[in-house]
Amino acid sequence: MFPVLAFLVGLPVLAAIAIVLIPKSRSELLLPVAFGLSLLPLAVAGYMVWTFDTAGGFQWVESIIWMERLRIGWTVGVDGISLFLVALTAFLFPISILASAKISDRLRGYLVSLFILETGVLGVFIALDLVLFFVFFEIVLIPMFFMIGIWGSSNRKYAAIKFFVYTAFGSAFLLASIIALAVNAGPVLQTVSFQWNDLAQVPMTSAAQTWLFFGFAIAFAIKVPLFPLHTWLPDAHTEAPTAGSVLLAGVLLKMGTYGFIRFNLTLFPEATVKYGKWLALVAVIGIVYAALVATVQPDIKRLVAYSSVSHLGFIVLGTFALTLSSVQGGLIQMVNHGLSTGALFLLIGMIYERTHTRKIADYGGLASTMPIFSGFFLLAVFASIGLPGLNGFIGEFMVLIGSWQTFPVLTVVAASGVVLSAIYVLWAYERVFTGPPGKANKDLEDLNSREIAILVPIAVLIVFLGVYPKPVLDRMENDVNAVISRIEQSTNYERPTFDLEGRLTVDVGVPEQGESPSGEGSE
Amino acid sequence: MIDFIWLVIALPLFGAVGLLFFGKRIGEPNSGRIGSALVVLSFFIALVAALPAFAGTLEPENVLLFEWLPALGVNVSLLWDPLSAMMTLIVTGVGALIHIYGTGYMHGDSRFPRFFTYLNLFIASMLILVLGDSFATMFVGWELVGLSSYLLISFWFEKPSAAAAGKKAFIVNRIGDFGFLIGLMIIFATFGSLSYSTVFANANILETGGATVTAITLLLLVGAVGKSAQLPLSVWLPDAMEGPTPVSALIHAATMVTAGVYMIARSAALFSIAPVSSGVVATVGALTALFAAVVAIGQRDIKRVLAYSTISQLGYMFMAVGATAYVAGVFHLMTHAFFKALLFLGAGAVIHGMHGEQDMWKMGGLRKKMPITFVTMLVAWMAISGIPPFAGFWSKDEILAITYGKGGAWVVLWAIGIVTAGLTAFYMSRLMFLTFWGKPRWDDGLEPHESPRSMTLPLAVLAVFAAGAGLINTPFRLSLEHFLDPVFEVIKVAHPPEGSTPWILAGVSVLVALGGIAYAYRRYIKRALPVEEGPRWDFLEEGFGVDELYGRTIVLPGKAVAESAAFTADARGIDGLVNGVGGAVKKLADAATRLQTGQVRSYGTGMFLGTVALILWLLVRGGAF
Amino acid sequence: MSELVVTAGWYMALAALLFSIGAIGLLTRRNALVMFMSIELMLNSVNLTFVAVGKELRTLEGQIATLFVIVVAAAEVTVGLAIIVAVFRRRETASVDELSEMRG
Amino acid sequence: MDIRVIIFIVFALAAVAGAISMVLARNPVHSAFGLLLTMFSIAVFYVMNGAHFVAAIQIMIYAGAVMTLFLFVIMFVGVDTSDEAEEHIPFQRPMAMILGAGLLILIVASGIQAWVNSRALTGRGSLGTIENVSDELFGTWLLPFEATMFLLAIAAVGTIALAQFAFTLRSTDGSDDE
Repeated sequence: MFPVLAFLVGLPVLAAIAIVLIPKSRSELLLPVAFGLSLLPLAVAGYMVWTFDTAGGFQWVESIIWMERLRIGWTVGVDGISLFLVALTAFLFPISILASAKISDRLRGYLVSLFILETGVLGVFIALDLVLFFVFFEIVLIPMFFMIGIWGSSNRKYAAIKFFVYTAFGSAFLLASIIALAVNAGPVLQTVSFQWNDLAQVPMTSAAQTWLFFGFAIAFAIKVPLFPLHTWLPDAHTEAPTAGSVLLAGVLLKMGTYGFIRFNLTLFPEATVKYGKWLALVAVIGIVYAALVATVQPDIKRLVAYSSVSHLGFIVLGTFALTLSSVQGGLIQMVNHGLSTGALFLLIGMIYERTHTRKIADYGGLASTMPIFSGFFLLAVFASIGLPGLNGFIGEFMVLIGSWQTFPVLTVVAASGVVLSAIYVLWAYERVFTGPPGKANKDLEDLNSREIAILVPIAVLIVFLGVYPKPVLDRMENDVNAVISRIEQSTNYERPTFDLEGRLTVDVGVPEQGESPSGEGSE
Repeated sequence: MIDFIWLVIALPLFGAVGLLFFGKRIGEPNSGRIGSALVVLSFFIALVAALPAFAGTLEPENVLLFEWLPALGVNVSLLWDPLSAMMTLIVTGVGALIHIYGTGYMHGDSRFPRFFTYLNLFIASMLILVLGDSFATMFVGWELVGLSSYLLISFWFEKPSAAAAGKKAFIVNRIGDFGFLIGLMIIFATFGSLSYSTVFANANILETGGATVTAITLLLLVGAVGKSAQLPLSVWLPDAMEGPTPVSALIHAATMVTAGVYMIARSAALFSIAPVSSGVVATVGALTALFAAVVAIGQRDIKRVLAYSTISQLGYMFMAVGATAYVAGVFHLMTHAFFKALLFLGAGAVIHGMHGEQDMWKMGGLRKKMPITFVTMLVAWMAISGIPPFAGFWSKDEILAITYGKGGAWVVLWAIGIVTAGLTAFYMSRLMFLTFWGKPRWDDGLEPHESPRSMTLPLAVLAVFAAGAGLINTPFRLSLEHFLDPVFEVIKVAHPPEGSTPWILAGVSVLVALGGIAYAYRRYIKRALPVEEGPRWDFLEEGFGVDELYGRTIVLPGKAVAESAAFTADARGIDGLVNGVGGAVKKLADAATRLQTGQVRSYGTGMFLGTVALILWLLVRGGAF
Repeated sequence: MSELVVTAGWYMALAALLFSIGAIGLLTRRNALVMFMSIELMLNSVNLTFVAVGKELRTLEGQIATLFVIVVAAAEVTVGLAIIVAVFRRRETASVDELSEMRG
Repeated sequence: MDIRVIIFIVFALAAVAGAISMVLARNPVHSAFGLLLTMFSIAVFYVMNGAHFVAAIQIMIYAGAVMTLFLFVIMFVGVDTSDEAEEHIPFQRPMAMILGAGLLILIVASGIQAWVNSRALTGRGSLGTIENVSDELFGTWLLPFEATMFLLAIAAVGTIALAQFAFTLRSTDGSDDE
C-alpha cells in the first residue's frame, strides 16, 4: 500500500528543500513556488477526507519499528478524531503563505520555517507512537519560535521566549509522563513499548493513572491554553506575524485539545472520569474569565487572542463531559475555531498592513471606507461567537447541550460565555467599523483580489460547515463513540441517559447512545 | 405533499445571497423589486400550501430537508401545521408589503440594495424560526433574526447611535438566548430530543407543575422575554428605532418581536402543565403592558411612542399565552402585526414626508398634507385603541375576557389590562392629535408631502386588514380557533367565560378606551397644547430610567470587573507570577554566574574539590572508613 | 623479618605523591607553561601506575594504555602550546589570570 | 637489601625532588628541568617493571620531543617571573595545599583498600619488549591505534590553524578587554 501519511508529512519537508534550492537571483519565485507546493499536502488531505471510511478506526496505518527493544518507531494513522485536524492544517498553510506576500525580510527562511511547522503539526496529528508524537510536538516549537522572534512586531523577543519557555515547561512533563507510561506498562507487555496501540491496552493502577493523567494534562493545558496557564498566548499572538497568528490559533492550539482526547481520555479512563471535572472547571473559568478580559483589551489582536482562550474552554469542557455530542462538538469546534479565528487574524493582518496599528481606538468607521473588509470581518466575528448557520454554532451548541448532563452547573456558567462573547465582539466591531470614519482611516483601500482570494475559501467553509456539518460529523462519530465506550468499559462511568428514557411514548430519534453503532468500541 | 414548502424559505434566502453579491450591479430600483418579488412569491407559495388548512383538512406534516446534528438527533426539517402556516402567512404577507414600501422609503439611499439583502435575510430567518420542527431549528431562526435585526438597526452605521443600538439589541437578545439555551439543555437531558413531536407528545409524562417542566418553561420564558422585549429586557426595543422605519415596522413590531409569543404558543404543551410558569408569563406580560403604556405617554419621538406601544401590546400577548389562551395570544399577534405595521409605516410616511423629522412637537396639522397616510393611520388608531369593529378590539377583548374569566388573582391582571387599554387609547390619540391635528409646528422651510405610490399602497392594504382581520375570530364565528385546533388539540386552551360576562367586559373596555380618547381630545385639541417638559416628563421619556439603572448596576460594574480582570488579575496577577518565576530564575542564574569567575585556576580548584569529594564518597560507600 | 621487596604498592604510593604535587602545581602556578607541565606530571604519574599494576597483574594492557596516553598527551601539548603562543602574541603574557573574558 | 629497593628509593627521591622543584621554581626553565628529572626517573621505573619499549618512548617522546617543545615555547614567550609574586585569588594556595594533601591521602587510602579487597589476577604476563607490545598493539588494539592517527592529524591541523589565525586576528583586533 502506498504510504499516504509518510508522503503527507514528507511533502512539506521536500517543499522546504525545494525552497532552499531556488537560486538567489530568482527570489521572486519563492512565494509562488511555496504556494504551489503547499497545495500538495492539501490535495493529499482532500483525498483522505474524501476516501475516509466512516466506519472509523485508524486508516492508512503505517508501522515500522525502529528500536525493537523499546518499540519506538514510525507508527502513524488517521482516524475520525485526527482526520479533520490534518485537513485543517493542510488547508491553513497555503492560506498562510498567500497571506505572507508582504514579508520581504528573509523570505526564504520564513517559508522554510512554515514548511517545517507544517510537517511538525501534521506529524503530531497522525503519530501513534508516543516518542514520535513528542518529537513532532517539539519540532513545532522551533519554527514558531523563529516566526515570532524574527518576523514578529516590536516586542517579539519577549513573546518568543515566553512562548518557548512556557511550552517547553509543559513538554518536560509530557516527556517524563511518556517515559513513565512506557516503563510502567513494561511488565504487562513484557517489553517497553511506546506504541499507542500497545499502551492503550494496558490496564493501570489508579495511582499511576492519576500521576500520568496530570503529567499529560499540564503539557496539553499549556498548549491549549487553559486558565491560568494562558498568558503566553496573548503575547505570542500579538507579536507574531499574521501567518504565525493564524497557524498558532488555527492548528497549534489544537495540538493540546487533540492530545486531551487522544491520550488523556484513551489512556487514563479512570483518572479522566475522576479528575475530568477539575479540568472542565478550569476550562469554564477560562471561558468566562478570558471573555471578560477580552472585553476591555485595547489591542484588537489581544482581544482575539483572549477570545481564543475563551472558545477553547468550550472544547475542553466538551471533551471532559464525555458524551457523544459534547466530545464530537468539541472536536468540530477545533476545526471551526481554526477557521473563524484564523480568518479574524488574517483580517487583522490585512488592516495592520494598511494602518500599522492594532489599537482599537485608532480605528473607527472602517465599514464605510472598506465595505468588503468589514463584510468578511462581520462574517468571521459572527462565526466566532456561534451564530447559527455559521460553523461556530455547531460546536458550541453540541458542547453545551451535550455537557449539561455531566456538568450542569459548569455548563450554565459556560453558556454565559455566549453572552459575553457577543459583548466583546460587537463592542469591538462597533468601535472599529461603525461611526464616521476618522481622518486617518478615510483613504484606506478596500481588499484587493489577492486578499479576497485568501478569505473566500475560509468564508465558504465557514458557511458550509455551519449549514451542512454532517459529512464532518459522520466521519468523527464512530471514533468518538469508541473513545467513550472504552471509558465505559474500563470504568464504572456510564453515559448519562435521559430522564424519561424508557418512558417515552414517542421515539426520540437519536442514535442509541449506549453502544457504538459499528461495534468499534472494543478490541 | 407540501414538500415544496422549503421554497418559502429558499426564495428570500436566495434573494439575500444574490443581492449580497450582485446588488450593487443590479442597482437601485431593480434590487428592491427583486427582493420584494421573491417575498411576494414566497407568500403565494405559502398561501397555496395553506389552502388545506383553510379547508380544515391540513394534517401537520414534517418535511425533512437534511440531517444536521446526528449526535443530537437534530435535523433541518420543517413543520407545516396551522400555527406555522399562519405565522408564515403573516411574515411573508406583511413582509412583502413592507418590502414594497421599502422600495419607496429607501429611495436614494446609497446602500439601497444592501437594505433588501438584509430584509430578505430577515424574512428567511424568521421563516426558519416559525417553520422549524424542533427547538434547535427554532433557536437557529431565533439567533438569525437577531442577526438581521442587528444588521438592520445599525443599517446607518455611520451614526454612532444606530451602531450602538444594534449592538445593544443583539446583546440583550443574547441574554435571553442564554436562558433559552439552558432550557434546551434541560429539554434534551429530559427527553433526549429537541424535536417538537417527541417533546410535546411526551410532555404529559412529566409531572404537572413539577420542577423540570417549570424550569424548562421559565428558561424558555427568559428567551421569549429577551426577544419580545418584555420586562426586564425591554430596553433594546426603543433604541432599535434607530433603524430605518420599514425595519421597525417589520421586525420590531409585526414579526420578530412576536417570536416570544410564538415560542410560548408553540410550547403550549409544556406551558400548559406548568401553572407557575404560566402565571409568571402572564404577570410579566401584564406588568410590561402597563409599564410600557405609561412610558409611551411621555415620548416625543413618534417612533418611540410606537416602540413602547409595541412592548405594551406584546405584554397583552404574554398575558394571553400566560393565561393558557394560546389562540387569543396568537390572534392578537396577528391583528397587532397588521395595525402596528400600519402604524409604523404610517409614521414612516410622516417622517418621510417631513424629511426625517421625528419629534411630534414639530408636526401637527398633517392630515391635509398627507390624506392617505392620515386615513390609514386613523384605521390603525381605532384598531389599537380597541374600538369595535376594528381588529384590535376583538383580539384584545378576548384576552381580557379570558383573563377575567380565570378568576382569582387573574382579575388583578385583568384590571391592569383594562387600565393599559385606557392608557393605550390615550397615548395613541395623543400621537394622532399631535401629528395630524392642530396647527403646523414644522421647522421653517419644511414642505411636508404625501408619499409615493409604493408607500401608500402597502398602507392601504394593511388598513384593510387592520380594519377587518378581527372578524376571523369573533364570538360569533371562531374561525381562527378552528383553524388552529390541530395545533392545540391535546392542550386545554382557556376560553372566554360563557354568558353575558364577555359582553359586559367588552363594554367596559370600550368605555375605557373612549375615555382615553376623550381625555386626549380635551388635552390636545380643545385646549392650547400643554407644556410637557420638566424633570418628570424627562424621567418618563427615558422610560423611568431603566436604561440608566442597568448602566449603573450592570454595565459599569461589569466593565470595572473586566478591567480589573484584564489589567490587574491577568497582567499583574497571573502574568506577574509568570514573569516573577522567570525573574527569580534569572536572579538565580545571575547569582550562579558569580561562580563563573573566568579564572581557570578557580575552576581547577572546583574540579579537584569535586574529585576529592567523589573519592571520599566512594570510599565511604565502599566501607573504607 | 621479611625481605624488603618493591611491590606495585610502592609505585602507586609514589604515583599518588607525584599526582598530588602536580595538582598543587596546577592550582598554584599561573604561568600557563608551568600549568601544562603540571598536567604532564599528573599524566606521567598515572602512567606509572598503569605500568606497575600491569606488571602485577601480568598483562601488557597497562603498557598499551600508557602508550596511548603518551600519544594523546603529545597531541594535547602541541595544541596547548600553540594556543599559548597564539595568546601570547595578542596579550604579551602567559599568565592565565589575565585570561578571564569568560567570567559570568 | 635488594638492589631494586635502593634503586627505587633513589629514583623516587629524584622524581619527587624534580616534581617539587618544578612546582616551586620561579623560572619556567627551572621548572622544565625539574620535570625532565621526574620523567627520567619514571622511565627508570618503567624499565624496572619490564616495560622496555614504553621506557624508550618515554625518553624519546617526553624527555626528548615534548620537553624540547616546552623549552622552545619558554624561549619564545620569555622568562617572566614577575607575575608569580602574589596570589590574588583568595585562599587559592591553602586550598591547593589542602586539596593536594587530601588527594594524596585518599588515593593512598583507596589504593590500600583496593589492594586489600581484590585478589590477585594471573594475566598473560610477559615482558614489554617491542615484539610483545607490537603484537598487542597491532592485534587487539588496532582500531584505537588507528584512531590515534586521526587525533594526531587533527592536532597537527589545529596547531597550524592556530598559528595562522593568530596572525590574522592580531591585525584586526588589538583591544585588550582585561
